[in-house]
Amino acid sequence: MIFLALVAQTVRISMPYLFASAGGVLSERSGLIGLGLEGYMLAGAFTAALGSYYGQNPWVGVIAGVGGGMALALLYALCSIRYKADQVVVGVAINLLAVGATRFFLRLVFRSSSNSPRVPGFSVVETGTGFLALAHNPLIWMGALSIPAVAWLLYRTPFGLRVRAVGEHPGAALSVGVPVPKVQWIAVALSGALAGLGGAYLALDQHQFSDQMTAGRGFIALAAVIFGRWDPVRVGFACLLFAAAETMEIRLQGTSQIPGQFVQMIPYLLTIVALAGVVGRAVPPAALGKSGD
Amino acid sequence: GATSPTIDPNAVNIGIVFDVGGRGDKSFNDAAYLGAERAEKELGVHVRFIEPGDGSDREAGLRILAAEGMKLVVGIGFIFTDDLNQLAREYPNTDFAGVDYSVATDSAGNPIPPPPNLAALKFREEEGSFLVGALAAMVGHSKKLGFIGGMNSPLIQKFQAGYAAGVHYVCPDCQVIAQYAGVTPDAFRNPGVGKELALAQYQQGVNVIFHASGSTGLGVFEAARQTDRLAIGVDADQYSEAPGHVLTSMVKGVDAAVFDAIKRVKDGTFKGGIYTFGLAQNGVRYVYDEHNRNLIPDSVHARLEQIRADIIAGKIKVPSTLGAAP
Amino acid sequence: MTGPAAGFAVRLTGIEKSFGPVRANRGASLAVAPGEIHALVGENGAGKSTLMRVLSGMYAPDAGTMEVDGRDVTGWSTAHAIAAGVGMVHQHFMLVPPLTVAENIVLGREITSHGQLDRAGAERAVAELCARTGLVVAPGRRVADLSVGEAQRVEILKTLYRGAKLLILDEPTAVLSPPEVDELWRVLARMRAGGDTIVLITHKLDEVMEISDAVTVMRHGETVGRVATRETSPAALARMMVGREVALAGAAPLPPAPAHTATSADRPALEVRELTVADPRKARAVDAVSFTLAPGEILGVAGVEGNGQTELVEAIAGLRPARAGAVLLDGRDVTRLTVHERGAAGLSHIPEDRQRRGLVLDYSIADNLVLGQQRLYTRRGALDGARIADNARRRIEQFDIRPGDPAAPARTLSGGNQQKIVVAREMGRDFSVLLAAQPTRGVDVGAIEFIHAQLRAARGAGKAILLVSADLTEILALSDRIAVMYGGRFAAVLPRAMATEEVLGAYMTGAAGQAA
Amino acid sequence: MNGRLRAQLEETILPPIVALLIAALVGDLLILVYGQSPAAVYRLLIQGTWGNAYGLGQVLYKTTTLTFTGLAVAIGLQAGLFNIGAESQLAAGGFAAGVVGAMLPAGIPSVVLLPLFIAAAAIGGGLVGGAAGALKAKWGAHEVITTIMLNFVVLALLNYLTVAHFKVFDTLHTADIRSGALPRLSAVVPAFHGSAANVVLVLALAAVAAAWWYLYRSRAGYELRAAGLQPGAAEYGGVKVSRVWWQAMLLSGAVAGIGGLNFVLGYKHYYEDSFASGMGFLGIAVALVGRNNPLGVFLAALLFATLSQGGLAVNAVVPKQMVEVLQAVVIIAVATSVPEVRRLLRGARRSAAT
Ligand SMILES: Nc1ncnc2c1ncn2[C@@H]1O[C@H](COP(=O)(O)OP(=O)(O)OP(=O)(O)O)[C@@H](O)[C@H]1O
Ligand SMILES: Nc1ncnc2c1ncn2[C@@H]1O[C@H](COP(=O)(O)OP(=O)(O)OP(=O)(O)O)[C@@H](O)[C@H]1O
Ligand SMILES: [Mg+2]
Ligand SMILES: [Mg+2]
Repeated sequence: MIFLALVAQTVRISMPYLFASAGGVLSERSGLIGLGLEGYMLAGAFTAALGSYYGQNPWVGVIAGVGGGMALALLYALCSIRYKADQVVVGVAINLLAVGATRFFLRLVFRSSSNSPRVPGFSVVETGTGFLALAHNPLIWMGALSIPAVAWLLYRTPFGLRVRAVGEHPGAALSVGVPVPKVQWIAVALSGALAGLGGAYLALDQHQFSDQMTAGRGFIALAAVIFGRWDPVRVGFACLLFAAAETMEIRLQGTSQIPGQFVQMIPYLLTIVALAGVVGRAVPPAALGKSGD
Repeated sequence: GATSPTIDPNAVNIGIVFDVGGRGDKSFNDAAYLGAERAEKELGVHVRFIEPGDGSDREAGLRILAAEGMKLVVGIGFIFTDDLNQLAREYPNTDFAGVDYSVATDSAGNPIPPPPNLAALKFREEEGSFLVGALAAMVGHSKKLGFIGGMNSPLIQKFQAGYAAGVHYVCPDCQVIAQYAGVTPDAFRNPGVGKELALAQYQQGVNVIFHASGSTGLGVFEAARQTDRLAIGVDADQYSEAPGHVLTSMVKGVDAAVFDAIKRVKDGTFKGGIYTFGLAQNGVRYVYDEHNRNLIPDSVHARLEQIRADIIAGKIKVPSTLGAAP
Repeated sequence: MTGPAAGFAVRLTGIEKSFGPVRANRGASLAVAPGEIHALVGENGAGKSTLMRVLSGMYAPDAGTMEVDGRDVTGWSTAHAIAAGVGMVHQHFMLVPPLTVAENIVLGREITSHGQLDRAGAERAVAELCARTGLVVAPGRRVADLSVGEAQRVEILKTLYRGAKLLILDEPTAVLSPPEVDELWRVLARMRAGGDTIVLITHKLDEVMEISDAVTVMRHGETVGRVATRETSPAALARMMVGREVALAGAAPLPPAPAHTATSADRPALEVRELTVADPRKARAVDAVSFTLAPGEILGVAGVEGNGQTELVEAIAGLRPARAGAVLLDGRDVTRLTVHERGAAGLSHIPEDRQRRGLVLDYSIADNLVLGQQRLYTRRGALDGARIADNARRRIEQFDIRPGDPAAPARTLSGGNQQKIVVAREMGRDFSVLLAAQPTRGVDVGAIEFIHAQLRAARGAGKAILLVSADLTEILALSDRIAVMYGGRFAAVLPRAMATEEVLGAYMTGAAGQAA
Repeated sequence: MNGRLRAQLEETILPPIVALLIAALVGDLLILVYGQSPAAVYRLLIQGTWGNAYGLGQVLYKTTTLTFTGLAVAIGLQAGLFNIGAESQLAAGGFAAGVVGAMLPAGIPSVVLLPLFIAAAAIGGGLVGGAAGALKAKWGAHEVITTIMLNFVVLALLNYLTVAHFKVFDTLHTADIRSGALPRLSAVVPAFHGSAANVVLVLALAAVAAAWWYLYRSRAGYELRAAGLQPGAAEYGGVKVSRVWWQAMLLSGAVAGIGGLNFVLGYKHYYEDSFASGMGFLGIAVALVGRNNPLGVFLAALLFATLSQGGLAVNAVVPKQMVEVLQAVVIIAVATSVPEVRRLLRGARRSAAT
């Protein structure tokens, strides 16, 4: 019973990570740094709440979340692919933009600096371990599938082969007629869509948007991408590992003698230790970050 | 200072600077906003709001308002304490009020009074928390009670201390699971974590959770809905966040206090000093109305009223720090 | 260039192409007859690669017209070029290292079934292609694991897979061993026999004479001439390329070594004992190699790339840890010393990869001219700008580095001039032993002549030189003794007099594989 | 030569102007969406910042912190390391200075104590940055992840230390610093009265000069930049790249840490939990817009400080969120227009030449 509840909690916590890092893998394998995942997710959360509010239907929210994440990702693509701006700079800016813009429109649309009104979501009432509620949330299924889907896309489709080639050696891809920018545009747009779904999950699970509700989850997702060495399956496990550490943190905090602050460090310390001891030197896609001049 | 197009020199102008979270947080800041809004309507005053960003913006916000010639400048949150103190000395002709202003003490432990033009509006959150703690223990049908705080800080620990004392008063062998969402101000706006903390507590057999965590608490209500359990709101009556699942709310009369301060300024009766709002002043209270009456048996309500009277009479000592709680 | 248009497979006229301020092609022309092997030669930076990239659709020309098979194709894309049967093998390989051979070959023209990649199908198709053309590589291997020769085969297979009838090869032989070069010539000859057309860029004029039917010479972005191969000579071509007489490598015999028997007897300048080096995949890249090098001696190390030469040189330089063995400089054990300490002890090093190792491309010429010696140009923690500028002025003049602006970033220089910076720096310092790895790779004849003269002069001044080169002509022209590296060991160490291309080639491929 | 100088000048000056124009345009749109007059809002923004001494003082105060965090990020980037941890390094530096200050008796002159405070802040921030650097140098742990994770860990630790050990009753700050606190700028220029600007600004300017000298004139800087641009070449040049990594992170953290003095020693005279909130992340933006050049960092810090203070000034008319959007737009516009304007300029020059 307890164990099942822990698993259910881990699965729930892992959702935004899975969505966003699946997107991160795609973007980074095509050579574009996924620094903006946090921003895509936040934008997706906001538009999802907006869509669900006006559509009075969570599915409208899901579609709007995809749109919101993708819109920001396309801006990133425009700057870094079309205009060859420094990816790190634009990525940082995308995150600031997402925070500012969601707040601005939150004020404009809902006259609040912190929350949207309650919007329709997918949740059901359940008093057991939480599995029933999981199974009834279609976004959970989509999140669980996002990693296998990206793995399939990368390793089993012509598009995936092109993504991998473009991220390693764009010149080589170009020389055989692969439209490099187009491949990158698509990969980035998909990454925005996936991260947007992660945001939609957060907003619809809470039945509302609140200011900066992603709270750094996009960065954790990026950490998972690096941790999993850009391989979708390993990245998926990294997400689950982070989520499990957070579950442990939640269960230990307040029930043990250790000050809460130290318990709250666990997931982060674990990441550092694992990174230093287990993963070692990670070799990114060779052309990662090099779309500029 | 700069003059803004919204200043009307003939009106009574009031300035308010919000805490982190700003307007629309459905608790603390909104309560202040409510009081100000009422004052605009009923007293015809003009109110201007500023939502500050980083640390130095708090003082800057107060200063911009003071320099613009506001009659009264209000800072919402204990974090404004030093800034208010400073400005009240610099602008002796402007009135100031600080919600949750924390009064310093001298080496002998006596409170140092604030400047004469500064009203410290303090609330005995621990008293209200004590009551909702007792209520939670009486209707919880479980030896485990939950508390979820936002950022770990002395103010929030005050809620926790009162709550735990209330629980233990009616149920000495009950256990309070107290958790915090984080260690930075972001912990007041992370409903995702609030929900997971609450779900974990409910799953461990907790039936009632009291939150003092700003927007993070919205996640707690969401968890209460999803698992069909109870949660207790904070600062304002949060019934509408999860109808049927809000046992009660520990209401802080921030709106009344702010309204009152504005009214005194308008009437010319404003005086500085320490104003403490406890159960006795009805400055903190628990909600008991048509929405939640069915959740609280009459006997429980009667006992609660008794405890309330005992606290007011001084028969029950309510701790305001964690060290004092068992 | 006045022949009938219909008679040419390729006709480029008045091609202009600039990169920022650099005009790489200024009205360049090229006419190639169908079914011929056409050589394109010229100094570094003459614009050969650029012209061919324009032809293959990678760059759009700023001006000029392009015709292929009589059709106007000005400014087409790589996709169009490929569709029309134009394929290019680039100077720097255009392969994706982590992908397999088959994946690299089908990239952009994938074989699918039900929308999915058909891996087995792709490998089958590649295997068939290998069998048909005689260019054999295992389709399932990762390109990162291939030798340079194999990688080149993959490059050619890539173009053939796309049905190339016009094959452009940019310096294909720079990194190949003689047997591999012979194999390449056979493949090209077979293609020519089958009616295909080939354009070949090379700096090796003997190759031009051996394989081509016609030659186009470029200089400073312009075409200076087109001649039939049988009507010209290497000397004539070299003259056209640089506009003056050139001493070709191997033309001047090496003078006898200055009194080197006397000094080498008591103390070698460099001694390597049982040196073993691990490569990143934990294999033994260098396997217990021992040799000595006397002052005033050049020891040439020949070998196909990837047989441990890189690791050997870097271990001696201190850039890689030795797993076992010792390195002695002038009798002093330096095995545990840092790169900097070895430099101070008299070791100088021209690295094989100037773009990655030898230069900080974004630093100015002046700053690059002190790289590795920055401590000598420091006063109380600060760099001594005046002395650095002075050093730059002298080196730029002495080695004729162009452009001569010390503040210009190294990145903006042509490959040959970048190499001159490295050579100027390493030969301008105080040293007793020089490690010269591929000192003239991809460098044009004029610059080769210059660098070779420098090496000879250093030898004459009693310096010891370890010369690692994939270019046998160079090895044969400069070395007193020649070692052949194969599989991490010295397969043979021969005196110059006993070494011929045939003998060395046999050792290089392991055919005469007796460990020394 | 002269032409190249002119070209360089054009390429440096034009892109930021284009970027600011783009940002202003976006700002107009947002203001109009909010139903206000752009001209009035911009007037208010300028008035509230450069238009009066108090506003200018506030701008200078914010510039000071941002200069330090911006320099910290820039030093890391010059060594090829992306330090996302300036936030917690700043906090740790401030904390160290605050705790040291709280323990000092009254009456010791500032001149004596300043080096002590600088050292404490530098050690506080340097420990955090150096930890990330060491993790990278020793085990190859990617600094982007470790600095993000260390942010969480260090802020939690500081929160624990403050709440459990060092706080003054009922607050989230440490006890007042009784000696060594630095004067406000209003002590010299009375017009600055009330603004938080203080003498640490001078320290920031000194740091800009020192960083410039270090990066572009010292041997250590030559080696650090080489390691950042091309690690292989640096190694070849006798530089121990892994040592440069941890040293650069140590230095980066120390610089961020010293930034903590602006709040702790110059403004409030105590350490307050979460005073650093947001300043580290904005430091990334400052470094990037300043293109990692110390002088550029200072100018970018001025720009972002102006926007930040301006946001407060226009808060009554439009939400301050508008300014947050503008900050992001400025970064994007600068990042995008630099390469693009340069390309356009070169194209124009070439067609003029032929
Ligand atoms: N992508 C590029 N960007 C900028 N300049 C370039 C680029 N490609 C080539 N150039 C410049 O154009 C000129 C011609 O270069 P190109 O590579 O065509 O010469 P090349 O004849 O192939 O020389 P090499 O014999 O060294 O291969 C050189 O000055 C080179 O620096
Ligand atoms: N930003 C730039 N500005 C000017 N020239 C550049 C720039 N980037 C690259 N180049 C030049 O482009 C060339 C790349 O072309 P290519 O690959 O044909 O090399 P190359 O000139 O032939 O040199 P090598 O003979 O050493 O291979 C480099 O040699 C370099 O001089
Ligand atoms: Mg070339
Ligand atoms: Mg070349």
